[in-house]
Amino acid sequence: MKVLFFGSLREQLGTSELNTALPDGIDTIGQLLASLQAQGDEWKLALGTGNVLFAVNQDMVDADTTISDSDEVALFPPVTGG
Amino acid sequence: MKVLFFGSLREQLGTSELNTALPDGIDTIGQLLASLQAQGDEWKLALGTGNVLFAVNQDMVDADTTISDSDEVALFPPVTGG
Amino acid sequence: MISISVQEQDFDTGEEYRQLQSGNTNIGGVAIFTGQVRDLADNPLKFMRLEHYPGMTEKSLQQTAEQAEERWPVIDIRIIHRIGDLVPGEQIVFVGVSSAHRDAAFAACEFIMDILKTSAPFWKKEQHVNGSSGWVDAKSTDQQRAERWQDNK
Amino acid sequence: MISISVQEQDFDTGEEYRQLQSGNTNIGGVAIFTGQVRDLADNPLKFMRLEHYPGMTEKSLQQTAEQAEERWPVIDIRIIHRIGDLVPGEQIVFVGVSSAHRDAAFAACEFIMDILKTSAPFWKKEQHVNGSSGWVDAKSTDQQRAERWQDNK
Repeated sequence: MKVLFFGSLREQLGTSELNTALPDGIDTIGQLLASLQAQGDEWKLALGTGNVLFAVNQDMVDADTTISDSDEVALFPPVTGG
Repeated sequence: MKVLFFGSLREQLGTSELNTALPDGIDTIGQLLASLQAQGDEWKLALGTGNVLFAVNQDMVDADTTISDSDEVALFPPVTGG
Repeated sequence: MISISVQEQDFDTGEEYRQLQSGNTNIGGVAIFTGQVRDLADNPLKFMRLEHYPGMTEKSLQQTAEQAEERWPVIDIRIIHRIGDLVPGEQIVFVGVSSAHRDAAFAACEFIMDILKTSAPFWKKEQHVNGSSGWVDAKSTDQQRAERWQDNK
Repeated sequence: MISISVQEQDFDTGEEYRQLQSGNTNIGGVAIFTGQVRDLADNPLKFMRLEHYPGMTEKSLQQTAEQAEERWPVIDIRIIHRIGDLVPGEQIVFVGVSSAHRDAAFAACEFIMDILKTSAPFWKKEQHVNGSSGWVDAKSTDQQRAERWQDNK
């Protein structure tokens, strides 16, 4: 699956896109966030703020939204346009 | 004193301006309105609608505002700009 | 700064916007409203005649703009209102407000329009294509919109 | 009709207004908001970098405009949002709404700005004259302004 990062998250992680298989036992985007935090201290710091928004297939969603391997998933900080 | 009429009032009365002395016993603009209605049927019809607004010296005022001979007084229907 | 104009000639909304927006980097947002002559489906309009009370109209608009300045942290306010004969599609009124913040710009712009509608001495008479004509009545909804600013202090 | 654009280049607000206003005699009013880069008194800004999520940003703005169309009787909606590096004084966003009635034009324009601020995927990073830089935090007041549209149905 494709996981995109934007804004300060992209900068902190040093990456804008992750291509990875959906890990076993991960059903929701909230669970994916938790599993990504386990990748290392840098990931835990950037993604463990409790202030991460989720999009699945370019729609803003809640943490308990289920995801599949074919989805385009995005994680980003609160938006600041306008 | 100068009494100005605007909009449909001006049209109904066929006059935009009246130069007259402030009648004896008239203290307020509401009383002036009542005395003008006594000038004839046409005046009664135009000014007796209960829907006349008042201005004294170019400020919108209430019926009980006192007026003097040197004031610029105006009577007009509800405004419809914008 | 407040700028008020009551005029027969048309105005250029793009140019009015530039007057409000350019060269001041304290501005965060500009809110604009323009009104235009709307045609009537059931009784097509030839033109609308706009009458005003010279002197008082300008004074009323100035006071409304000053009230907006007191209530919200605005930077500039520009009000233009046309008089005379206007055909459907023509611009009638421009109200523009610049501010550091969008909430103040929006609120002041809407406030000015609502107060203008019920306080500024303008009167409209419609001339229809079929030869009939009639003065436009004031709307009770406009009165209600103006009154809500008394509560929303 | 809805028109959405996310673009690097500047826009001409006067021309956008003409696109909204001209030739339709059913229009009674046009409400416009434009936002621009505001300088910071305490830490002067060199430029603001605007990042977006290509595809989702356009989709989000389109959905917000469609929600406005469902809630109010609007005629046309135009939204432009810039991305890239913008210096103080430059225009960031244009939201324009035409309608038969001013209340609908005002409400839809303000609604779109409020929802855009909290839902459209844009992020801002400030580059200061002194060499420092930092991401702009989302404001809780923007969240509150967006939430009031849930009550004011």
